[in-house]
Amino acid sequence: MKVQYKAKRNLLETILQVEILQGLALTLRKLFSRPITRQYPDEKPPMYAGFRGQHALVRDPVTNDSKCIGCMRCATVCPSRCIHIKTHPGDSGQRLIDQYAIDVLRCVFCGYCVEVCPVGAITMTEVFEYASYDREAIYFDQEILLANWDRFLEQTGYDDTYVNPFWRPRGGLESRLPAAMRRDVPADWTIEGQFVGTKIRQPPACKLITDTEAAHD
Amino acid sequence: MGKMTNNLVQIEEGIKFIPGASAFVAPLNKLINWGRAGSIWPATFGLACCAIEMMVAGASTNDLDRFGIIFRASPRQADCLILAGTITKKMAPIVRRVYDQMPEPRYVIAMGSCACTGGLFDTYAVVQGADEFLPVDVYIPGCPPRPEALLEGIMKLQEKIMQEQGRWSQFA
Amino acid sequence: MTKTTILDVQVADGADDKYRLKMGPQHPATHGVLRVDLELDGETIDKCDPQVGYLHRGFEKLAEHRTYAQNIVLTDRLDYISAMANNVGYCVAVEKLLAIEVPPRAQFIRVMVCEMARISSHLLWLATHALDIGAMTVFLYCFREREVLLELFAELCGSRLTNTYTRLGGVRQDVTHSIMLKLQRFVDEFPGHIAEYETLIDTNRIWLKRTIGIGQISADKAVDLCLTGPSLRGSGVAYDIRQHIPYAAYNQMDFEVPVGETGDTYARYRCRMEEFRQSNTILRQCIERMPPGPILGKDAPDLIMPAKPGRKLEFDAVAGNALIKLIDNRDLYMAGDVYVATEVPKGELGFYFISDGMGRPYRMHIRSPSFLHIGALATIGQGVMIADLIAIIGTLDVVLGECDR
Amino acid sequence: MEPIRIAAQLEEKFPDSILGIMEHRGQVTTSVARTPIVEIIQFLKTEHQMNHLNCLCGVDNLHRTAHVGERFEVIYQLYSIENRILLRLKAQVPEAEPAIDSICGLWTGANWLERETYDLFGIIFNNHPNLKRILTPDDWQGHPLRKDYALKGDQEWSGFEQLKEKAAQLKQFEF
Repeated sequence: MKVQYKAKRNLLETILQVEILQGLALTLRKLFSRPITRQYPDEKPPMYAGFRGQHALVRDPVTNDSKCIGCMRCATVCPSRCIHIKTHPGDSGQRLIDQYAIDVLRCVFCGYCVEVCPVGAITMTEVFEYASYDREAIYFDQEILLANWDRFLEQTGYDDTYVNPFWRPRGGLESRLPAAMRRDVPADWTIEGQFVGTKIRQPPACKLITDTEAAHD
Repeated sequence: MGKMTNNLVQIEEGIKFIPGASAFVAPLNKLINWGRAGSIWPATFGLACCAIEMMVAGASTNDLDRFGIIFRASPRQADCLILAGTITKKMAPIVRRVYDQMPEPRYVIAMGSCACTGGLFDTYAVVQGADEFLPVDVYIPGCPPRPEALLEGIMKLQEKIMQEQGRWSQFA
Repeated sequence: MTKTTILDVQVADGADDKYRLKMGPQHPATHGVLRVDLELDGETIDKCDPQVGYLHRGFEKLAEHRTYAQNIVLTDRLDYISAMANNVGYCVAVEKLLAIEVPPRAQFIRVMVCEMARISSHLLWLATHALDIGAMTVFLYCFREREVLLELFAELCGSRLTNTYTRLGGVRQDVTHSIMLKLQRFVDEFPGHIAEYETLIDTNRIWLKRTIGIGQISADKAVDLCLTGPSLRGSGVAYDIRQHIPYAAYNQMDFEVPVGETGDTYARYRCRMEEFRQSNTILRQCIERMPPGPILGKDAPDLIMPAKPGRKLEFDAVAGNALIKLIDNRDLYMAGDVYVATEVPKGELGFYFISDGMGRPYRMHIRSPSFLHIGALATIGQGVMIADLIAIIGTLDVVLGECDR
Repeated sequence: MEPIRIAAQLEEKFPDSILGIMEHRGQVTTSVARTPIVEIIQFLKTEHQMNHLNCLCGVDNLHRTAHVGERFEVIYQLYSIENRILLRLKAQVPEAEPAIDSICGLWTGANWLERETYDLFGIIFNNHPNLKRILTPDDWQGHPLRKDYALKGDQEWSGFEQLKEKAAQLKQFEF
């Protein structure tokens, strides 16, 4: 396909500077449309379920501790090698966690750790505002990670069965999911009904539509 | 005179307003800090991926001009260096030179994992953290951080500037 | 000759009366950390010598130390303006190497995100190119539309810029109804926005003066310089990998490849503007014809490779971190090499893999379009005026992350 | 024409220099000796319209098991835009004398690709107009993509050492 060019200006258009007037008319029109700027500190951006933000360790309501079983899958899959886990063998052969730390400043927020966790112990919350004055403050150990989770629940009001729907892939094969995230798929399961499930939170009502309305006014 | 002081209206801690005279009374420290925090001029210095989010922060949706932040192309006119992206060893001397060209007082924001620690790139060519050769004031995590996270980091920097004591450039 | 050491000032031994100018790396118009050493005769460029490597991060070396799945994360940071297209390009290449099937729905989703990435990349190109030439308004308008696409990416995969969306054998997440609705809305409105940009610059006499006849490359010369993508097509060579060697579901899409004639900056600009429209058509077709079905193939490898059934991971506790011993087993995959190219917004992004059977690539070479485009700048930039060099750099559409790797 | 038949034709034309023809996943690789590489590529470019140089890169075969041939290889990916054919050439480059003829005369674009290969592998391209380092600084030690080069590098680059020294000095003045 040959690229089409617009016709050359004729003499009248050249003298009257028609194309510049057209451009100015366009920008003048925009003067009366709604601004699309978000007043950030007062107005938060729309967040979607599954945003890859601050890390948190899910607090198990039964044991009041992390659900982590020390399988090292997250530390292994991490492309930037920022998860540091130390374990020791327990009495009945299970691994007990001595240390679970994430060097968040090295993390690249790919979400692989959450994706491979077989028990849904680690998650990524929708928090992204945690800039700091020193490097050490953004080195999350187990306490901070659990506290992140508590704070996130407090802010959003989800209950502790929250499993971020993003980490449960939509439309994927159920058998490929970690056991804690599987559920029985009804026969009439469709793409539309993908968030249905007892442990799965409904995604929050989308806000972007109104924003784009403002954008395209 | 004494009557006058009674009429001052305190609008913030240490800053008072004289009604009817459109004048403020404040410690010089506070005033300078207030001026500085309200007009951070970062140098346009995009390094890698984070620079794109920095541009987004400066564009229509998150208008950085609201904070009095105007990108300056010359480091001589800037007082804040946003390290947006991976700093490689080849680039590090140039980053330092840009920093050295900036007038005092100057601030450094390390934006994103790569600038903070080297991030994913633990290789032969990448500096493992901008603080190896620069004094960094604010670290912003994220890869890249959302534009709003950059704004939050800048607000953190503003808070830090407001806390400063006696940093009055070469006149002090 | 000039001698430059890193920390000292440069010393010229002024044997001739050439003016030497080092443009960059800290320069707003060089799109990143590109440095161009210029030798000027008045305002005309006698010699143009681009210097790259200021963003060389060791991608290819690092890729040899990470598994195939982990390297998807690396590809995001290649051309960070269109990370989705890189993801797709990488996965298409690895799937060819490891012979993994991809279900049709995933193929369609890949085409969809590729075209979204193309639009967002071209929008950024148009914004910065216009800003370089002096049109500020287009910058603000382009970022307005780009934001819609980035938020769609965020809704789709959780991250705006570095998506890590595709997986070997499919994609990570299925598209939801809400994403489709928003995309439909975007597709409906976008032609109107293209018309807006064109009203502003297409016939503007300043724009025409700064683009027509600038940086002219003939078709033979463009092939000789190994240009690809819109930069090549602006010169009249209809080489588009989406039609030549279709990948994903491009063979089921109905679209045309815009080709310019004159090979100057304006022709390349027109090519990209037409590509906006074509991408929009492809997006519309994707929305209309998205097939149902799974998004991940049955034999797709797990994130933690190797994923042969019945195989347990072995750990080696070195400093608290786990190492997979199994990755170094050499019977995982077939040894061999493949080269697969995909059409990313900048041009031809090729991945050349050598596998020797391990879970990691033995060698991964990235053929990035920007590297060759900047290399071509030495030839194109010769004899032009210094102000036009900015227009040429802009229109070649280079990204330094991809160039230096 | 099929790529495999082009490779066969190459073998007829250059019987001594074609070391082997392989096919993997439908892509044909021809292993060639390094001496007549310019003639071979010239032949492909003129006779078979292989006018597009897709990529040119090096490989270090040091750790590769079951590999016969020299330590280094230079890979040429040629593509014919008219005929839509991809062909790959592998030129053997010995470790003792890592040098091969440059193809800058055939494609101007090959200039930078060869510089990159020189930079990362230390393979010297004869008759190259401007063979110097491109991605790493000029005074960098070693060639990073060789397999005996550590991921973190063998030694710190001198320029960065200087910079850290300078930064440490200036830090005393809170500068």
